Amino acid sequence: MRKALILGLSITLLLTTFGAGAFGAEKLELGALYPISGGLALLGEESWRGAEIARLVRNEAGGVAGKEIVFAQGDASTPSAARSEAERLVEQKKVAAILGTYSSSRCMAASEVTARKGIVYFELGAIANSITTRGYKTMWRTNPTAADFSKAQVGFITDWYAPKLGKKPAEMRVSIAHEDSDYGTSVADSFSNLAKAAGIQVVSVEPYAANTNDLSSVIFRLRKADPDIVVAVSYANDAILLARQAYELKLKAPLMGTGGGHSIQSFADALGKEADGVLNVDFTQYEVNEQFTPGLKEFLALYKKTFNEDPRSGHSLANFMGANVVFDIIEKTGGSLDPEKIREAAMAVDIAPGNTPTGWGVKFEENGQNVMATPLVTQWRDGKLVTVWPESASVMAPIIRE
Amino acid sequence: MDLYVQVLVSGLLLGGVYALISIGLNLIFGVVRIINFAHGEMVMLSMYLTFWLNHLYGLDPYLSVIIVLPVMFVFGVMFQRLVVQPILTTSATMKIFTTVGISLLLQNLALIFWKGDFRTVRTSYSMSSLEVLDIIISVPRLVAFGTALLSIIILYAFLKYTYVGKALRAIVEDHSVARLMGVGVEKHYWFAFGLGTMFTALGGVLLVPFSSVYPTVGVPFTLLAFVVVVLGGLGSMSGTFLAGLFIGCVESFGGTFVSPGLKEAIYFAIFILVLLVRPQGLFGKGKGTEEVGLK
Amino acid sequence: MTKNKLYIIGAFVFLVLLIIPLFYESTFVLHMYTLIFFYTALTAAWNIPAFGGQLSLGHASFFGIGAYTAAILYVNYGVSPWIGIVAAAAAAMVGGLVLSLPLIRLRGPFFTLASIAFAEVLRMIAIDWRSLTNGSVGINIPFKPSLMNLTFQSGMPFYYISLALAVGVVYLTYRIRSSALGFHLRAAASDDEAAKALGVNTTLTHFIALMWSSGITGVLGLFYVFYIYVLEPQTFFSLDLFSLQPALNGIIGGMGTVWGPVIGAILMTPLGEFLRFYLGTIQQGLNFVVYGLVLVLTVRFIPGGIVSLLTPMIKRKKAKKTANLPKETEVA
Amino acid sequence: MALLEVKQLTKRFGGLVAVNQMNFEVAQGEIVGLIGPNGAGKTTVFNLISGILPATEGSIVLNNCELSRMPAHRRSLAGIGRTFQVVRPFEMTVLENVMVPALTRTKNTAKARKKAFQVLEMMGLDELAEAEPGNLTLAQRKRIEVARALATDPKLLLLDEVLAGLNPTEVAENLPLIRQVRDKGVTIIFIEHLMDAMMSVSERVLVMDQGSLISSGTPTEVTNDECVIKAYLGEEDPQC
Repeated sequence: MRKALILGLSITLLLTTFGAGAFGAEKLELGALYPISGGLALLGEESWRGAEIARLVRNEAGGVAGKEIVFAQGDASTPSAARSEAERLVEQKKVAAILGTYSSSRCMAASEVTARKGIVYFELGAIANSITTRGYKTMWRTNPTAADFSKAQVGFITDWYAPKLGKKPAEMRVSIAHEDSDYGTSVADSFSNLAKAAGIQVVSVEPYAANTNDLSSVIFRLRKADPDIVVAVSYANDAILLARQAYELKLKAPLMGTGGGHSIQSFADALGKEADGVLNVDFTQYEVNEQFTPGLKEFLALYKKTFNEDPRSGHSLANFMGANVVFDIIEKTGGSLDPEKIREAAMAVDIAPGNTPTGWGVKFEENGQNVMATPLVTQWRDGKLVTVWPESASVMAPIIRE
Repeated sequence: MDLYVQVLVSGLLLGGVYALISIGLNLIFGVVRIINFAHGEMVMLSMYLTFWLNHLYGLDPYLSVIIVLPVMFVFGVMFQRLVVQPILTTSATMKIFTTVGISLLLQNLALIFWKGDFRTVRTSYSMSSLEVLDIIISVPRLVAFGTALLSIIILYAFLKYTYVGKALRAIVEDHSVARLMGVGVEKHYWFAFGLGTMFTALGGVLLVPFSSVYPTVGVPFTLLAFVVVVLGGLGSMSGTFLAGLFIGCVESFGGTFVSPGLKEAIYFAIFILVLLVRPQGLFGKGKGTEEVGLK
Repeated sequence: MTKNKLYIIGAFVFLVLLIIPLFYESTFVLHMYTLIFFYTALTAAWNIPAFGGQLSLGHASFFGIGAYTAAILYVNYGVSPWIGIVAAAAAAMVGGLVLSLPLIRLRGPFFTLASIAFAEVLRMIAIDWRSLTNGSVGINIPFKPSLMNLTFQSGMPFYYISLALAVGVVYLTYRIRSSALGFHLRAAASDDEAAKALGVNTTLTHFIALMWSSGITGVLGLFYVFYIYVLEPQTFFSLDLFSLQPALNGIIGGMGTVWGPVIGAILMTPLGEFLRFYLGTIQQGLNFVVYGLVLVLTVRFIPGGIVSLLTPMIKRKKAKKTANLPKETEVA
Repeated sequence: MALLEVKQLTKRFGGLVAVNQMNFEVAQGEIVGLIGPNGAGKTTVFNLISGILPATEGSIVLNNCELSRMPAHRRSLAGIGRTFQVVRPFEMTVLENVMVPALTRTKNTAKARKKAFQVLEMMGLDELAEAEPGNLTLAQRKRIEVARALATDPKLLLLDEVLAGLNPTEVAENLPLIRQVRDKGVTIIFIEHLMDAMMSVSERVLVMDQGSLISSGTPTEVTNDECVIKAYLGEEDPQC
């Protein structure tokens, strides 16, 4: 027995040591790091699907620089798992770059690893500002940041909503309700700062835990603060709960979501017609002016073909767009993922808004952030999430429900 | 003033469901003396069952109790026979970890079979509410509260007036005395487990009209139910009911007047404090506590 | 196997571990080892109160307190983490002190529940108290490589640091177990009342054990945050990662023994990682299903942990020694 | 000057009076037997003196030192040693079992080990030092129980049925140990159901019934006491 145990332990240690065999490469292997288990699994997987479709399409068309693209998949179920997985992808799978990640905290942990190893990291979906403000030379992000979300929200409030109410921006009262993980907190902070800078009154900020089963206390606090509009930053479950209880407890102010929680189909399913009129600011969704988003229709068809259902949110589209940008950059370097060559190729990209499936333009700043990506304001109308603002992308005009 | 009444009503309604879920735990914990970390997963399973009955066959959530309760009773009995029975004689640690393992297992089986989507059942009454003197009362929550109250009264009567109920009460109070009195203690385990699971499941069913269903939905309920049971006192049904309402109100008032992000922290802190000062619980008589590790 | 032979094997394994990084450039392998050593130390620290039969599921609280103390001192006040060790240990011990208050009256399952609640309360406070902890956004350790800053370009220094921590903590638990404290803990675990009647202040004994355990866990929190660079409440006060995991390692290896935590950490850490990337990517959640099964089956069939599979050998050896004694007949 | 003075000792569990107004003294060097029918409260008296249970009322004075408010472990340090009716060895070797109490007197494990060996030798258990108590006979385990109590260097030793369950040979072997321990200067109170053994060893006997002390005196005096006989036969007698 004892011998068996010692043997077992030695085998474990040996496996740990040698299990990490090298991988031959005529292919272009990229790490695809998303949370595909744990609490963020749903949208993590949705995000991965977008990148996967981009990969399949590109391979059918001959790959990148003549090489077939292969994804080495990693599961960033928690921030520390993200760190482990980044290590594993780089060291064991020998990937020369990683793309991902949907979740900001996972991206932060994983990209700390790649930055120190001088490996390129492409973020296609996480929005925390800090991802591209750390000054890492190997960090690139194709999607808009939390600050861009806030800009869109503030813009909508000052340009459309305040005039509609017949108020000046300085008379507008805004409350923020946000889930209290890093995602909700940083987005809420960013909005709060921008709103104040625009002269809007932020009358209350209500953080709450996303896994709760009752948000009545948040609603009571919001009722007390009596805002003109409530900006909510939520995951999926709490977005539903907040909207349901806001309706039940007769919160007067309309809700404006920020990102995934409010644009996922289950939100509309859960609320039925009461979802009507809920605003949201998010990545490009599917009910959008097609002039503004060339390639979106094709993406929808591909999605249906590949996964046999309709997309559950716009995350897949954003990752599809981002992955394509990444492949184009790699194409230009001739398949090299050397950080310097990537930098040279990336800084040369210049696409005006309205020319990609998300409608986003592409122009990178020194810090690796795409400054031409802007989120859009959408609104639930008859069970569909339609783009309502800005006008160039909208298919309907926004309404305020009584 | 209105706000205080509104917050109170809201807390009481919430507390009703907490009480129901905790009553199930109290029965199981009291009789079998096991800390079941998979308790929240029983809530989760009953919620999924309700959801699927509605989704596939259009069965109203409230009507689905006819199916969900018996099924979950059988599930509870099976759980006792297959999982708990073999570890009864091991240490508390082993019991805790077996149920932690089961909880992990059930959560992830749910993830595999039903995916991580947030599923909801929408009924005509899902978001309807009454307004009485400016106080808003959510209908599904009121139904949940009323049902909780009613079923706790029924359980109370059952424990008080039937032979099996009396035996269960004797076991909760003191295993060895019950044994001396000729009560077959182990014989009642499966029944207590089934019954406890059934009440927990009823709590789950009542949650469905106003709460999403997803694989980890039960997680917060496990610790919450323990807090309620300990505050209410082991073996005390009325204590558990009051403690459930109390925790509901703590959550509601704490969330509204302190911070929504700290509402759980407040009742956990109260829990630790009560363990410190009055381990037999706020409403408990302190019976049977010695055996399970309270002095 | 004689004691000497065991020492030789131990020394050999240690030497091999010392030179592994010289042959392996792959930092993934180093990372896996670092994690194993790290969890070995963490489990061993968790195991100290377990000598006395106390099952804590709240060690994340000490871990988080230590990590936050050191990180805040370093990031806000420029205090070197090496000095921070003292502060981290002290702060975590204050946490241990608070948790030990209920210990005066609680035993067994109730202590376990109180410990979970304690860690949860701390997690929520860390989220809420933004001026101190920066809330959920957390604290980043700036990348300024130097020994004083406990920040390194390569993974190798942390490999040795974590190896030293593992060896040090395991040795410490070995010393504790064979000291008066260890005897009294084991006596209290086995029969609290009998121990008291023999003059053992069991409350004080449990308290001292918790102090050692919380202090060490706090220091480990410090090293972990400088290893992983990012500090945020969901991870550092995580029930799964730092409360359940060490307990799980300890139980699967053998709770309340010196070598149980070592075996548990060596087996479970790679298992968790391998399962995640082999099964987790095939089917969401499958890895946790296997993990849950391993847990349930181990508890069911090897309740004493893997270490208990070894003890029959030792017992048989000892039995041989006593076999030649006249055996008295039992009547009871 | 009495070594132990017990005054008005009372223990109530809810409505039940387990020990009622007990008064007695034990002199230095005595061997005192404590007898009574089942449920008389004998073990409760031991629990009260050793501090396992808190007394509801009354005082317990050992060597002019008031014990009744002290926790159990301090009473042990003050000089009270006891055994339990149901043997409760710790899950460790015999030697380690005896080292536990020795280590409450010294922190030095080497010294404690030496001390434990001495006690084991005295109890004739030295050859079983490395054995696990679980594998031993009841007689041996009972001796471990005594050895553990002795390793605390008690002034007063409370022995709770150390002979129960042993066969006649074992009783004969264990009996002299009691005197031997006393000769080392340890005062002893012991509970025993084996009347012959009890009477042959004890110098004085206390008799309890339903929580009260109903008689005390030399073995012969007690056996002739009518109250005692009736108590054992279960008859009520208002005079007793």
